[in-house]
Amino acid sequence: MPYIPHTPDDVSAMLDAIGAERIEDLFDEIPAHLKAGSSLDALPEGRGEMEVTRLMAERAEQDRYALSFLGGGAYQHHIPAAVWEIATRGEFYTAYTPYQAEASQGTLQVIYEYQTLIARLTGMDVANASVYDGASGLAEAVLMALRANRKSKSNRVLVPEALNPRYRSACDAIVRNQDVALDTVPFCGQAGQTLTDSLSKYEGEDYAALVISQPNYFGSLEDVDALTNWAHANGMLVIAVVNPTSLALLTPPGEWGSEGADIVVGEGQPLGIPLSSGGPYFGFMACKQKHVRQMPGRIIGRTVDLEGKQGFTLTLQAREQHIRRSKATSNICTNQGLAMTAATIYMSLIGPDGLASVAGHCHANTQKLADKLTALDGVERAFTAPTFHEVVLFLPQDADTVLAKLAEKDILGGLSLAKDYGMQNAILVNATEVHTEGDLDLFVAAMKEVLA
Amino acid sequence: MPYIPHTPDDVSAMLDAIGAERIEDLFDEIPAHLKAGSSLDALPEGRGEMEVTRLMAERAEQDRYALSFLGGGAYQHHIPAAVWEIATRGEFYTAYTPYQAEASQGTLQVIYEYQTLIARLTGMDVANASVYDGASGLAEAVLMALRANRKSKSNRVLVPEALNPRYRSACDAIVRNQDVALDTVPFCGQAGQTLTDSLSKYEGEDYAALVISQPNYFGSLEDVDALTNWAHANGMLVIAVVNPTSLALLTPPGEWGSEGADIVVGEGQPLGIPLSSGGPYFGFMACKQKHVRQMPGRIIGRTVDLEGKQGFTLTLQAREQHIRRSKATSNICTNQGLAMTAATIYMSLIGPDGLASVAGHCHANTQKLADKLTALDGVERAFTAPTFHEVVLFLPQDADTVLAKLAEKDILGGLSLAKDYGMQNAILVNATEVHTEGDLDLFVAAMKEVLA
Amino acid sequence: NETKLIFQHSRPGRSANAQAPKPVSEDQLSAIPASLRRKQKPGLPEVSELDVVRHYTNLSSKNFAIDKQFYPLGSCTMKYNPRGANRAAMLPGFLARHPLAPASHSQGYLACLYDLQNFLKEVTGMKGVSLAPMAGAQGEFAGVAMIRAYHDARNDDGRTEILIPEAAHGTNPATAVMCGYKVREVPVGKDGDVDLEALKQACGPQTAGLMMTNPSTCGVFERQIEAIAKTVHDAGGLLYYDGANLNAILGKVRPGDMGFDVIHMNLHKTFATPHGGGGPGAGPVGVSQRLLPYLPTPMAGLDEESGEYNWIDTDTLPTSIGHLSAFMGNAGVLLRAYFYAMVLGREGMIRVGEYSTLAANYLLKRLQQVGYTAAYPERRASHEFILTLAKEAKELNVTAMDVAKRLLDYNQHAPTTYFPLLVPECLLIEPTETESKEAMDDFIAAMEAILHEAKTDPDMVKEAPFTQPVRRLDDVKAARELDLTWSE
Amino acid sequence: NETKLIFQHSRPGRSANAQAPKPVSEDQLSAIPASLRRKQKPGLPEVSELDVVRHYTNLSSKNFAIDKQFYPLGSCTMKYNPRGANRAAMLPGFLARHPLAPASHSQGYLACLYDLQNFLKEVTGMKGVSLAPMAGAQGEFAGVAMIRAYHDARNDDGRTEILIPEAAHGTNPATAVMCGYKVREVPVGKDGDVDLEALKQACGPQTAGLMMTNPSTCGVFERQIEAIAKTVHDAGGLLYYDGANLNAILGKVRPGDMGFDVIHMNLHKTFATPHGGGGPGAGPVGVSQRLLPYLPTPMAGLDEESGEYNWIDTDTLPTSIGHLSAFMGNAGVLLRAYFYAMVLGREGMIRVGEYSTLAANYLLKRLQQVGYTAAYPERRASHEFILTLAKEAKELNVTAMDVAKRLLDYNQHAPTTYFPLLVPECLLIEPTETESKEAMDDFIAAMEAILHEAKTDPDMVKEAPFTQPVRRLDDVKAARELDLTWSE
Repeated sequence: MPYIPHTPDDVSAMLDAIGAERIEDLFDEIPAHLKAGSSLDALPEGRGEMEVTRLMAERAEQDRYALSFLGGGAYQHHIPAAVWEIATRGEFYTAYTPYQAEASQGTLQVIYEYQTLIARLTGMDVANASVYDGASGLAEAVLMALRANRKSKSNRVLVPEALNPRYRSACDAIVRNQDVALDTVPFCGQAGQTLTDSLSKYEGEDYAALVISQPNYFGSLEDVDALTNWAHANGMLVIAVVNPTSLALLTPPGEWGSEGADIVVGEGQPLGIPLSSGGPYFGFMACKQKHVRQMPGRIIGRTVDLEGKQGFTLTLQAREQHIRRSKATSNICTNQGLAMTAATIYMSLIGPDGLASVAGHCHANTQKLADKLTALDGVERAFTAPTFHEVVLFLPQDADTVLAKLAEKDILGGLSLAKDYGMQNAILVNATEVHTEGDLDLFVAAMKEVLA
Repeated sequence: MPYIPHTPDDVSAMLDAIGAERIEDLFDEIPAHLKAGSSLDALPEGRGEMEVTRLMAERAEQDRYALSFLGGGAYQHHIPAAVWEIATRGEFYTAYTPYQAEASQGTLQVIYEYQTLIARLTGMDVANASVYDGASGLAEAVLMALRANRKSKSNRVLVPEALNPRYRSACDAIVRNQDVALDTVPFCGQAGQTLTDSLSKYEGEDYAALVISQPNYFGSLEDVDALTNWAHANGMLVIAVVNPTSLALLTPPGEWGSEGADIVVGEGQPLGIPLSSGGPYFGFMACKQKHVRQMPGRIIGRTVDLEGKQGFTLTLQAREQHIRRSKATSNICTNQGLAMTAATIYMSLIGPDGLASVAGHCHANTQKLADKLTALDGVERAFTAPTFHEVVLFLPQDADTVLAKLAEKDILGGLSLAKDYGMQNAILVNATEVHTEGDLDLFVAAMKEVLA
Repeated sequence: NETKLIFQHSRPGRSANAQAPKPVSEDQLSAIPASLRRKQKPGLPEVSELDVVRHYTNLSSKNFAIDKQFYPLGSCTMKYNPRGANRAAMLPGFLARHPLAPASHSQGYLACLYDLQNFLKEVTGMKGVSLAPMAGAQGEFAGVAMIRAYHDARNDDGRTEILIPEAAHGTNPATAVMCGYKVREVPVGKDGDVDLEALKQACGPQTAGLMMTNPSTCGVFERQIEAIAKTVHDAGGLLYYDGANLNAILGKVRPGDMGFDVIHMNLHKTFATPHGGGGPGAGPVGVSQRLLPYLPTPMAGLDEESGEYNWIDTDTLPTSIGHLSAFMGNAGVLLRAYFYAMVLGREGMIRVGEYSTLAANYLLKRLQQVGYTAAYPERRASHEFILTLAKEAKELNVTAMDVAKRLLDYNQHAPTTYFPLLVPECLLIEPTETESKEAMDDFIAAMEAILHEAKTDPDMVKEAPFTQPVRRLDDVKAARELDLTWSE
Repeated sequence: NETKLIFQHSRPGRSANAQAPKPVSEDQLSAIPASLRRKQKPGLPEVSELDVVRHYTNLSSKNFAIDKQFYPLGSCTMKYNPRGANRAAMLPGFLARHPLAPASHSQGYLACLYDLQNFLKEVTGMKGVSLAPMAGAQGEFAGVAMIRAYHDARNDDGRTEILIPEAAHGTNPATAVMCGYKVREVPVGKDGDVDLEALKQACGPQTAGLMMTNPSTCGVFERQIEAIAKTVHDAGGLLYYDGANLNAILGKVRPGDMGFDVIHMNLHKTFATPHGGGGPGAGPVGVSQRLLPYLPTPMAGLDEESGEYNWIDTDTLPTSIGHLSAFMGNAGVLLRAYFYAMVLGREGMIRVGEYSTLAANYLLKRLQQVGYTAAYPERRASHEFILTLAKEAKELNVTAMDVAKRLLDYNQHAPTTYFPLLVPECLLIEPTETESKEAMDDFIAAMEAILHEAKTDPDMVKEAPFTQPVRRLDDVKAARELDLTWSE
């Protein structure tokens, strides 16, 4: 019996102790006609680890490495070997939420360090122990802003059109159940940015918050100072959505405008988490100290034990569902502990200069790639705004068709903007520190062939 | 500086403490003209983990999985994931020889368990903590037999021709430096076995030991009882060379003949160690209690601490080079600790029934493969003796040529016996529990094509 | 031994510099306006690779974990997490796949998802499954959002309430509120079953649905489940099954057959994926026929004709409640669950419920024998059960929390404490099917010893633990003098 | 807490049966004669997968390790073992390669070996390198066997002796004997250098060679190395370099330039491959021109024309001393060393000698300042150094072993004790270049505290350790009442 240790003798001894004859007797409180509704024939016969591993290895092989320039919210980065060799140690991998603090100081201290790292990276006061991912994190931030903005009575939030459309849609799917509306601020078609001009029409209206994405979905860098100041001047909180790698180079949200953003969320995947088909990643979430009691999710505090020794513990639990139930800040319980642990190790290994260097290479490589591609006939940059490590290009042909042809050559040449923005000929491309000059040239050569 | 933590401030502080101005000053005892004999220009510039990993991944990919039926002393087996996930935990991976017993009880208990497992598998009294591999282990066993056989004054040992030729050659390369001679007992060309008949001419001669390989290089099973009794009757010790997987099915050396073998060695690779181009593997070594003081290598004993609590420690160190120096039983120091740790975990996971099942599938699959191949025109079994999980087949064509053609189809179809035995048309093939019916059929189809 | 924080190892200029590429020149960053550039380095620690490896290796040793201890945390199903599942999910081909890679480059991954969807449908008796939710609570959210979408689609808009038994997990009421519902609690009787009369009175045209766990958090199977289902359905509400306790009945009885309309499963419980110190989990949802149109996307589909797998997304299922994350859920967790399901197979699934129930009933009986009080002594245990220490608290002044802390000194993880809230001084204990009788007997021996201590040397229990990295922590100080990030 | 043996978890019929295939029928085994079949099952434990994972995870926590502690074990070079090297060597393509796969299916692996051979040639200044030896001691064996082969080839058969300084590692004399030589020890002077006069007297027509380590095991550089080389060479002997201490001089001075004819390297020391609780190591050998014909096989070769790599084996190098193992050495260790060499590169190699020497000299100076006695106070430390506690042993009755054991209580691994034998009550201390100044300062603080304890509370030191899984063990009982395998 895979993973079940009991021998026939064990079973007899246990049944004897219970005073039952057969295991089946233990289910005698279940109405008989409900039982055995199926013999589970849709399931295959059990197989050993060897066979299942071989099957899965064959399937993994099917999806094997193609040369990829896909970004759109998940990015290829070098992951130091130490990150997952340590994160998958049984002590981290097979522990649960640190309910018994004395027997969980390892996990608790990791989270406290993680909170500190995220707060420092974002320039904020405090951070929680992670939420599911960047997109659902945005939904939590929107709901949090509604609670935190005491001046506003609105259930509306302003969201830029240039926000990652997958964030927009997941956020909407979550918050609309509480009748929260997300109103869209269009982007400037020339710059690929969200201009304060386009916000003027919302002046005087009651919105709880403005969402600012830096960079935005197009890779463009927004004028975050102006946007932040505008929002604050109009009684809104600012929710920043940021790429954590970029923060090694860019102004952290805590320093945006004159007062800084109020809530920061983002996708943690670039911090040491493999692409892995989209998960498990983790969403990070930080805020100003004054909003901490509105923040959802686990929060770890440093305290002392009864001998005065430093220790770490779950705190502010009165916000959480297991204590507050229907009055909780969120229903979140299990979050993304292991991914967050890996990210903590990653951030410690990469360090401030290392992260800046990674971000620098991402930026420089993407610039180089864009330069090489736009040297091809008919390929040009779609927007004028400066970019971080992603850029939109116009092709002389239908984007979906071109991408499909590139995929046949095992090159994943970017994401089409056709469906999300109606830009039929536009692709979003990304390069990071993992791409060599040779990789870029392979892409360009393939593109040239496809366009020819 | 990769893996070096010192900042310029650290270096200054350390030099100040030393009272030196520059690091170079610390080398002032080295004659100046000896220094800087080279600027090491043959070495490339250092690269990051990302780049080196990519290069090595590309090289690993070059040698990627071909369908293999190679054996000859190293065998494909399923390795449970738990084996290496635990063996590479830092506590095992980055500890050294347990010189400080109190701080090394983990490693020490693992070795004590390993010794017990090997002793039980081989049917012997005691085992050491491993030697380098099976072949060098045989050399150690030969030298040990010379010491242990007090009745013999000979420096000669009888070795079967059907012993793995790589064992023979490595053993010879080692022991010939002490003027030890290995005399060859031929095998029966029809049976593929070492017959006691062919031993009769050595009766009355002084040999320290007879080596018996079960199975032998051809996969044939020897009549170990008869051989053992013959050796003992003629004043020789018996050195058994065995495949550990086979011992789940076959009579353990400790029960061979009426007294059992005296020394047992073998290659531990089948017990959870990846093929990995030949290493690191480990040699296991066991013997009768009375010979334990002649056994080389580390040995762990169970004892008590000063509070009477069970503990484990290096023992019988008076045999070893770090104490006995030129009078030691061997120069062995570092052995194959990590591989032995992995094997201990493997043996615990697989259990007695599991190992029997693995051995059974190996045998059955090889039988099946031989049946399928010998159904092809001109392919036939070379020998009549029963086999374990390897078998010699005669082909209707030159073996090296056929194998090269199969390799072009990414099938490694066995080992040629041309060079080692002058059998130009013979191949040695192996199948294990990892081979599916489909794998066997692929091989047979390819062979059919090549022979056509 | 107090472990420094990683920041306390930091020295300016130190780095693990095999890990980062060489710096780029300022020139290469000239396209980024100076006004958007960070003025100061982010305060990440500056440490060597050895510093990091040693620090986190040592920190890890300050955790209890399934790989080290018996961990009978009730309602959390801390069963063995197969190492083979980890290896399979970490295969380079799976790790390198971008979530937005085209279907042509995703057939292997999609095949695993498609199979897993079908397995989960079969074991739960539901008509459709989506793997998208990233945790149990998100699965609950998806479930209630589907209930809402169902009523909305029928323009049945007076349904503003979700009914929840008082023993429910806190996520249930919190989820209902996140979906815009009011919560009405339903009392539970002394035998652990729902008060059916009270339920009948609570039901009405305002009832959107009922959320419940079965076996309940009282550790017993809800015997009136059919009557409950009928009551709620008759009132026009739907039934939500919280799969936290699915382990107890896997292969024995299926939520779909009990009448539930929508369920979530916790793969990190029932399907043995790791708990990771607090996640990631995965919370797939299954639905009955009438909720099929609302399943969250994306899901894996199969074109029977071409034999190719594809994504079912909002363009093909526009009635879906949509995406709940940027991509498609916790893929790596799903792969681990798929591995587990494949190893167990049909017979293995059936054994899960049987042996987890056997273990719990054995443990309960033996703990009663050594002197503990069961909260529901007349009932069968499911895969877990509740002890109440009300008597000990009153007579010996030793609480459930004291016993929990003392267990740590015996190298046993504590059970869940003080949940469900309706049982005073309770311990909720779940051994799972993967723990040997010997491991349970060690726990029983520890519990027996602690009860003896409580009577003869209560301070030993009340001041425990003594052997852990820290003694009991000052939680009040933690909440009053918030210290959530470190500063020099 | 005493950990049971794995056998004590065993129960008949229990198994980790996701790991084994289903049993075959007796029928399928009928080709094996009954007389050769085992009568009883081998006594492997019958345990569950969780039992195994938990048992060995818990056992691992009873070890000190570089990943957890400062580990200044002299002459063992316990530097950081890069995790990236482990990942690279464990790539599926490398793990799956059969050692006898044809060269057509081995180009990637051969390329790594070929490069590594060249790197090692360059850093040691030798003319050829073979990677075949599986450990330092096997490298020594190969080296002395080559010396023997050289003399044999010249029919110079009166050379029966190997000279060895008395401070040498025990492997040196043991190796000489394994190669059929007699050993003559050469005394070492008070300054740690070889007694050159004694060496001159010892040399003669019977001299096959001299084995020495430089820097020596006294932790100092042998300043007369050129005179020594001349003396031995003039007598017709060859010079063997024991590479145990190569870390000290990597990039600063090369054995080949010092006049050595043959050397071995310990990749598990100098090239940061893991020590693994006692191996595997790897002991490549390098030789001068005249020993090239005798290198052990196989080696990696390159056909310049085709660009293809190949194996150099005894068929192409028939004068070789041959194979020392069944296949081609500890491949996985070689791959890890290759990774390390590639990351360090040229500049990194030079830094190894510099910073390991800096660390040792710093540590020595500071330990002298806190009151310890250097064995060679007038000398520079190399990458390691010796303290002598002769004074403390005499005056306080506290020995080097006592200090070593007490260090464990301070969470510091002990240095090497009582080696080399010629220094009384010695501690041989090697910090390596990968330990931070803070880690060394913690060690210094512990050593200072222990010296204070030795003076004020000597029993605290003499009875140490107190904090480890066991107290001091009864080694006499272990050797007298041999208990080497467990029985019920």
